Amino acid sequence: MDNLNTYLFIAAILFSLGMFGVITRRNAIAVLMGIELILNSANLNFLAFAKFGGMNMSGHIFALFVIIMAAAEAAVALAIIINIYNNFKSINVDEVRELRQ
Amino acid sequence: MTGNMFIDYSLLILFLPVAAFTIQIFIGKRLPRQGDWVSIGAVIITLVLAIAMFASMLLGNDPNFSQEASFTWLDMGVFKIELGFLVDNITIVMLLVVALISTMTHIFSVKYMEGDIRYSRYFAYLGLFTFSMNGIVLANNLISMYMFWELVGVSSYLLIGHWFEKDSASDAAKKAFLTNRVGDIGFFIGIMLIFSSLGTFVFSEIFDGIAAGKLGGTVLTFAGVGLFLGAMAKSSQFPLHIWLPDAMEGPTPVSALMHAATMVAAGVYLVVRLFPLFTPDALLVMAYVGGFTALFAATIAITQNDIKKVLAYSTVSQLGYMILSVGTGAYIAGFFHLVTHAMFKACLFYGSGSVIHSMHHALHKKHDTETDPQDMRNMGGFKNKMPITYWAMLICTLAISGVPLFSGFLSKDAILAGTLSFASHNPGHFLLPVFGFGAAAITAFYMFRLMIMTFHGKPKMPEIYDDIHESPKEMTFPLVLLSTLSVFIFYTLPYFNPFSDHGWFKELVVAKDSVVPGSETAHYIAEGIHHAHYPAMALSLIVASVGIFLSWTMYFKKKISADDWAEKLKPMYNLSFNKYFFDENYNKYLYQPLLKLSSLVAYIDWDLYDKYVINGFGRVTKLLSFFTGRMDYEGLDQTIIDGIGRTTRRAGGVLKYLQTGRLQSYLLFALLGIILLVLVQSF
Amino acid sequence: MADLAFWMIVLLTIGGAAVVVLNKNLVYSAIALLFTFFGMAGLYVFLWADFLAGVQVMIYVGGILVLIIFGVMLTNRITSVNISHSSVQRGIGAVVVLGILSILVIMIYNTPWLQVEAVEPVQTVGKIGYLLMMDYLLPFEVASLLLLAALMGAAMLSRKSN
Amino acid sequence: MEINILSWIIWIPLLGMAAIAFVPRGKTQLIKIITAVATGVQFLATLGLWSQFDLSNGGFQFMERATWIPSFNITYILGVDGLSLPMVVLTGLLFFLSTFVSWNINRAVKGYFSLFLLLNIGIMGVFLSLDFFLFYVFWEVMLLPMFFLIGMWGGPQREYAAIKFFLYTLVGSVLMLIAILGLYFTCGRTFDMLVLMEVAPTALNGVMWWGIDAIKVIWVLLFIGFAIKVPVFPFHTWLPLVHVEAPTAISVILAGILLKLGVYGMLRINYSMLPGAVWWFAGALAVLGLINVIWGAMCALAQKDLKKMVAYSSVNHMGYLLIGMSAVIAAGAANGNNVLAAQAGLGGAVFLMFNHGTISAMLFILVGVIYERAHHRNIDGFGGIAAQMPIYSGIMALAFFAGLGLPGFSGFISEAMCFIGAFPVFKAIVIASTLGILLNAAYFLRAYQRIFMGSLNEKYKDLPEINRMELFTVIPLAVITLFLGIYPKPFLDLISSTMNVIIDKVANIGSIAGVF
Amino acid sequence: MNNLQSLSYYWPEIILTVTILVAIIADLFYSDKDSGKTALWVLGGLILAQIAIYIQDSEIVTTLFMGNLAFDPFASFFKTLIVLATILVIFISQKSSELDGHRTGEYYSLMAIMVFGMFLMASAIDLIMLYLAIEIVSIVSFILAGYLKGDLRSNEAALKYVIYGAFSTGIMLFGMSIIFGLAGSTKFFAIQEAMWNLEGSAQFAFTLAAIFILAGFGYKISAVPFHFWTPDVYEGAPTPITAYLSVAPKAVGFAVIIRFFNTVFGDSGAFIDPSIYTFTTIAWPQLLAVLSVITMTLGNLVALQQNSIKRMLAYSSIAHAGYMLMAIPTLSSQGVYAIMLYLVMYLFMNLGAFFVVIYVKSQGGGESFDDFKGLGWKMPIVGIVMTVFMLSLTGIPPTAGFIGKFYIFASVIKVGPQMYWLAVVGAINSVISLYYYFRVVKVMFLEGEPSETIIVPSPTVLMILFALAIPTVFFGIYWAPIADWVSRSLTLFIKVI
Repeated sequence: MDNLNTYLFIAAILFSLGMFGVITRRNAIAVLMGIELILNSANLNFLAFAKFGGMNMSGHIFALFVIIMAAAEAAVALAIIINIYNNFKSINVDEVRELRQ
Repeated sequence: MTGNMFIDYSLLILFLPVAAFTIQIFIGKRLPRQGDWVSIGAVIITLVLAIAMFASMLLGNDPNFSQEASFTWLDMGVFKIELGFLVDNITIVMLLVVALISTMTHIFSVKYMEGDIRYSRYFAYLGLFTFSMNGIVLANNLISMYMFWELVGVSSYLLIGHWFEKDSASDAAKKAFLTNRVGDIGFFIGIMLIFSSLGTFVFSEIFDGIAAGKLGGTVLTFAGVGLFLGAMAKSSQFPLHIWLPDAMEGPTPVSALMHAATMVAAGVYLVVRLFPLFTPDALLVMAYVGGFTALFAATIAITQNDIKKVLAYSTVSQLGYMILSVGTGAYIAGFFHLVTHAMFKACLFYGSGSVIHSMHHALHKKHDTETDPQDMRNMGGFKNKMPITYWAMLICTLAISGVPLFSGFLSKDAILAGTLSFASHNPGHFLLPVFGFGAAAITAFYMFRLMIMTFHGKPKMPEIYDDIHESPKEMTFPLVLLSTLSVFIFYTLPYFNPFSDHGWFKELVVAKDSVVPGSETAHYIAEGIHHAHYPAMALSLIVASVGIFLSWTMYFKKKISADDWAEKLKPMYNLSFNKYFFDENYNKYLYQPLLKLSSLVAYIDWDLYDKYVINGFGRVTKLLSFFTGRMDYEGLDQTIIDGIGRTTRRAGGVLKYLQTGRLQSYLLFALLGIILLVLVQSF
Repeated sequence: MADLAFWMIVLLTIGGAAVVVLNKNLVYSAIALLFTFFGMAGLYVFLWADFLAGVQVMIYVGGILVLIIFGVMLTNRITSVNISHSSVQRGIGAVVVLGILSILVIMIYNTPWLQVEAVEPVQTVGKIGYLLMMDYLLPFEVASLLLLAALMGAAMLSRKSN
Repeated sequence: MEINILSWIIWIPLLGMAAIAFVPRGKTQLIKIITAVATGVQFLATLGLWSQFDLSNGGFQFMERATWIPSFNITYILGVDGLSLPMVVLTGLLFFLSTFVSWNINRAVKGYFSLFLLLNIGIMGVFLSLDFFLFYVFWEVMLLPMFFLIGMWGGPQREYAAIKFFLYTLVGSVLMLIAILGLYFTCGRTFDMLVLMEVAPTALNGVMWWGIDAIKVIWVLLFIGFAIKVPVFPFHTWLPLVHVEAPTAISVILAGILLKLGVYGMLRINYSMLPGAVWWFAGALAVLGLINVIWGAMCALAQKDLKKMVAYSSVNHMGYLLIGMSAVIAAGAANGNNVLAAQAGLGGAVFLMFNHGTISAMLFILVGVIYERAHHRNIDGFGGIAAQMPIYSGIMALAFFAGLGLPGFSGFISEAMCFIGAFPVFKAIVIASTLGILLNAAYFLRAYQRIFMGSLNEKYKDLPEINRMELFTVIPLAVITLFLGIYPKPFLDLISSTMNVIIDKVANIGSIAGVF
Repeated sequence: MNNLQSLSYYWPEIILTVTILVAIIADLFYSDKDSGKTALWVLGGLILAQIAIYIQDSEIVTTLFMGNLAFDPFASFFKTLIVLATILVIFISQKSSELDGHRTGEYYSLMAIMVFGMFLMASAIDLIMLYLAIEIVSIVSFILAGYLKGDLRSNEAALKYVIYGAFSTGIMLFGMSIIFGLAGSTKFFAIQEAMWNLEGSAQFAFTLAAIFILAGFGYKISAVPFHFWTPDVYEGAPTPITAYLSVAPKAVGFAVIIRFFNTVFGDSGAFIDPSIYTFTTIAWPQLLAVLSVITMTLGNLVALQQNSIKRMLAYSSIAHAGYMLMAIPTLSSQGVYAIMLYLVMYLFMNLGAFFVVIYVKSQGGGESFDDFKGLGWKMPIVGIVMTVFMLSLTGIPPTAGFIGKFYIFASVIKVGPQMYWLAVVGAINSVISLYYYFRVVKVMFLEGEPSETIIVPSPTVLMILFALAIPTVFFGIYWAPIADWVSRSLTLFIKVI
């Protein structure tokens, strides 16, 4: 249980699930959730490597900044999504198709 | 000026006509009388100069007389071309002939072309024609000969096409030029073959080179045949003879000039000039071509009704003689015939011109534009109306038929003797004399047919008969002069033997040995001719008599119906009448296919190659771009993608889900890209 | 016991994540995400990252998730009970994602990771604080600018008209 | 005495452009006069250059050097030799005359003449630059004005023609750019052509790229670049289209000079820098020449549009030129040091460059004259014009005869020299291509007959005769054609030293096995 | 250098930070109408920052803030480039009709923040720093792309951008975590050292990580297959922002690629031994070469299809990224040199092209090819200038674009025959690009008729036009100053002690 690969596998699965969400969900907010999963999986990696790499605190710092960044990004993304909703009355990604020739 | 009388005179002779040409082209129209006096004056001066040269040649009496002068035309270091003159006895005689005929033509044309809309231009072109021919005559090298050779072609093009409003005239002009170009190709290849081996264009150096063995064998034969191809086209030898009869579309004086002295003579002159370099094989080709042409053209002439066509084919036939004689080695005889033929053929053409002129006026008076003024079937009985023309033409007809006392007899006899001698040395080539004598008989026949149909019998068109008049003296003067010159005496002086060509000509114009190793010497050939002289004479007299007699009985006495015979020999008559369908076949098998091929090539080039291959690059790019655009922007078709996931779907939802351009497809692609990159990198 | 807890947490995390991406109802997804985030925090604890576990709960659960749920609510009429959000290209998506996953798994198996034995620190806050003030002072400061930008942007975008 | 005449020659038109920029749009006459003055002065300068030129020197004269981008070894080098001088003079002349050919342009005059002068700069620059980079820059500078001049003042399909021309030539020039860079890096990092001419022939010895001699690769890349301009057979289809669509003056420039740039490039670069590969490619060159001759002539024979026919005749004539160029290997030891043939061939090719410049310019001007009056160029749509326009038809006949290689006109000598030169090396090809002599005549005479002979087409019985301005543009060309046709020595003296330098280069490099 | 010492080398960024704060505060005092005046503050700050960069631009090469940033001429070069681009875009924005009716204070403030982020990107040598910098630039880009709140297309652009951006950086982040796992450090040089000692079996992980990271970088420079966002975002975003995105972030994107790949995979930017790249069995050069070929070909092919000039320019910017990528596999200083030079040239010509589009739109035209019909007759000056830009983008001498391409090709060909195919593909792509670039010229001049009235742009517009066009031509003729500048800047910080 407590070895590096376990965590890495968990992270990989989360990453893949996040990917899957991003690729398949039609709702922009759901896509955003997928992205959060991806970021979390990376964080898990960082922390796992930090622990098994001899308590390397750089990983912690990295994870910290990722979390900060994720918050900022989520804020902006949601602002955009809500703005879109106000304009399109839909936030299905594939229906936002003004830009098609 | 070089200080050498011959060269200086030659220069003047060469450039006076072209000066006249230049004046005529630019200001001719604005001069009084449209400037015809400029041209006439120029050629008369050349005639005087030519006579002067001729006189000094006679006085000098040197058979090996030769003068050369040249200048550097271009120089790139090693590659250097020098152009120059070669004046020897052949040149001088030929210059005189050209100057004489040219002068006569100019004079004759004054009346004949009176009132023509392009009168001054006509004279200009005559000047150009004379210039070009003089250039050929004077050339001492292949390059300038080739250049003037082509200029002759152009001049003929311009003159044949003088009445270009007529389609037939412009066609004929084009045909003449193009047919000549075919020959030019051969000529040029010949030049290249010689030059690539010997590095020179100058005749004397070429002869030296061949004598030294630098060039010989098959290559030389090919070179010779190439050069001869040029001569074939110019001298209208079979199968390149087709242009000449059509060239009758030009004004008749032009025909006279062309047939007697300039254009067609050039070919013969070329082979005479270059005789020493022809290999026996090349000569044999010449002999056969010439011989066959002589006979073949004669058979056509029999059935023609157009007076000028008859004369045209007769020219072809006579040229065949000349070539034949060169081929058999008796090239001086050929040259001799060239000179005599120039006189009487020019005269015959002037005569026919005179007749046509008169017919034309008569028809014009009756406002008859339907009737062909050149058709002999509309003539007859003109003897009384046009006595000078008649007598002049009669003399010339006798000359061409090879009747003793006239020049033609001497030259033709020499040729036939040469042929006979050649055949006796090479019995395998017995056909050559057969061609010769056969043609001689037929010549006599059709020439008398022409005379009788035109001048004897009853007028076929009595309504215009009264308006037929003798031509003005500008036109009769050349007739008289040239018919006079068709008498033997002018060629045998200082001797008076009408049966022997022994005279100044034979003494001054002598054959040179061939420089090709293994060829017979001039002396050997001359001996042969000498021996064959009397049998040939006898034979030729017989065949000429037979021809004349047949003609006499058929057309004058009408003992034998020509029509009956034509009926009886219908297929042959048709062949002859239609000139063996040469034009038709050339048109059908050469010209039209060429045009079709060119259309095809153009089609391939423009509508296939450019449209599909070249633009194809563009189109493929666009197509690619289209697909890339779709792939890139819209992702794989959603049906395919969705099809993998869900095979069934409610119909109503289909449209909704088929919407494309969604962001996630891009993301998917990016992921796929990553996978691909990983895979590529790992393996 | 610890094992059991660990695996429970793993199950919670991955199961939550699976629900997030697979569930048809957006609200359920959001709630599933909550479990995942909690699970992650748990895993962080197992990874001796106590401070980050706290941060995870605070920021992700307290901040981001709330934000997301707000988003869900704001962009759908509250009354519509079933806020469904269908998926697209699931088939090919699954294939691709499985491809990625297998590549990752292969990679993880085959790689000799850098491993150094270490003892569990009492707490990590001090170390992190030190690093933030020393080695990562600049990123720390820069992060403030990032947040400023996000703040401005979000405010600008959500402002009513101009 | 530093007057930098070459720079002046190149940049005089720039002064003209600057002057035009300040002229109000409406004053079209003034714009035209400025252009005429600029090109006239330039032409006089080229004549001055000629008068000062040392004939015995086969190298470069009037050299100018200035640093430009030292970090990449790019230098501003100009110079003129016996190969470029005739082309420079021809360029000066044709631009001067074309100004008058363009006199009736009245749409966006300012733009037209500005671009016209820009084109002039590009062309002069190519002929005079001795730095490869500079050469390439000038080479490309020509494209833009051509694009506009065709595209804005051309015929109905002008847009298509303009873009096609641009694309076609750009393909060539980008390949050329790669070759230039290849040379740069393999020959000691220099663009200086003089240095490259010294270094390149041997520097690439033994260098193999993907199992092919590097020299061949570079040679072919350069060749394609130039061949498109010439145009050599598979790359020729832009020419008819562009000619048909281009305004008269531009056709004149295009046929008169632009096509020669390709040949010039081959001689200046392919021959002088990579003489070894000439051996390898000469056979192919001759074959391409043959194809050009026959294909061009056949296509010309089938054309209905007079201008297109003339355009194809250019393809045809360029074939002779290529054949002449291939003769240069005759001078090598493998061919028995036949310097004679090499001189004939190369001299003929360069002479033909010039002659085709004058003759085709004449032809295009004359085609423009009739188009100006009848508003079409359909060969079958005329008939009997000679009666109506005797002077015009006379000059046209002259031009046609010059075009079909009639002795007495300069074209003949050069074509004959090409043939004579190549004959010892490529007998069969030369013999086959002499067929062109016939086809040449066939298409010219056919066109002449259809247009000028026969009975006068009633539609054109009021066709005005060629006017003085038009005569003024044609007569100098006709005089040159005639003069050089009668006495070519001055021209060949001009080029022979330089030709011998090139021949020596090729001859001394020894042979590489040929493609054929 | 420690944090305190570093401050003295940090003036440009400090000035920028101050500028940002001043701008934000100043904006508070402006009414909606005057909000645009914030631009003046930002401009002032940028100019000051540039002066600081110039003063600092010395031979000193060091690291700042405990090895987070590199201080080297290379970074200064890109900073200068960014400042230049930003100043130009600020001017361009003044003329954009799209921003009319929007409060633009934040617009300029955000732009300043983006500049700050890009400064950091250009000099970051720590993964954390780099990640943060990229995120700053990304987030600001998202906001700016969606700046036209009421405009559907702008909204959509922002949404697509944010999803794609987050996705790409997510992948990149995952890659970084793997690198961290392999190297145990976030510092480039430490990573490089670790990579040198990597076991063979770890190479797969390394490859994977590198590719994941490449996804993040590739997204910034819009290289295939991470380019999908480009057309939509470029088309939807306000045109000045499109212009900006196509120039500045792309430039720093290249800076990051160059620095990261040279430092981590190469000999840390010393360019001594290109073979170092191959210390793993990974065929990086070939991979990047193929990517560059696909990128430029795809960009060009799709650009052919477009009916909107703005969209065409978007795809063409993908193609240009492809051209520049060509030089990376050369693994040489020449390659980097060529890219840097190209970026300078590209800055002017691309901004110029976009500015013309903006100007035409503001004059009541549109962005499609049809809207440009006969433009050369109506506005000859604009038409001529646009022609210059198109020529330059095609790469025809004597324009700056040619010089850029010339150096790229030269660097590729210098490598030797194994790279010739790349040059040939690049060359053919240039030809393809001619077609669509000259379609613009064609519709401007070849279509339409001479018009009686001629519109001459206002002096400020003319000034901007010439400010962009004159360098485009001038640097095509005499680019020695640029070349010198680039070669002086071609010094990367090499090795930490």
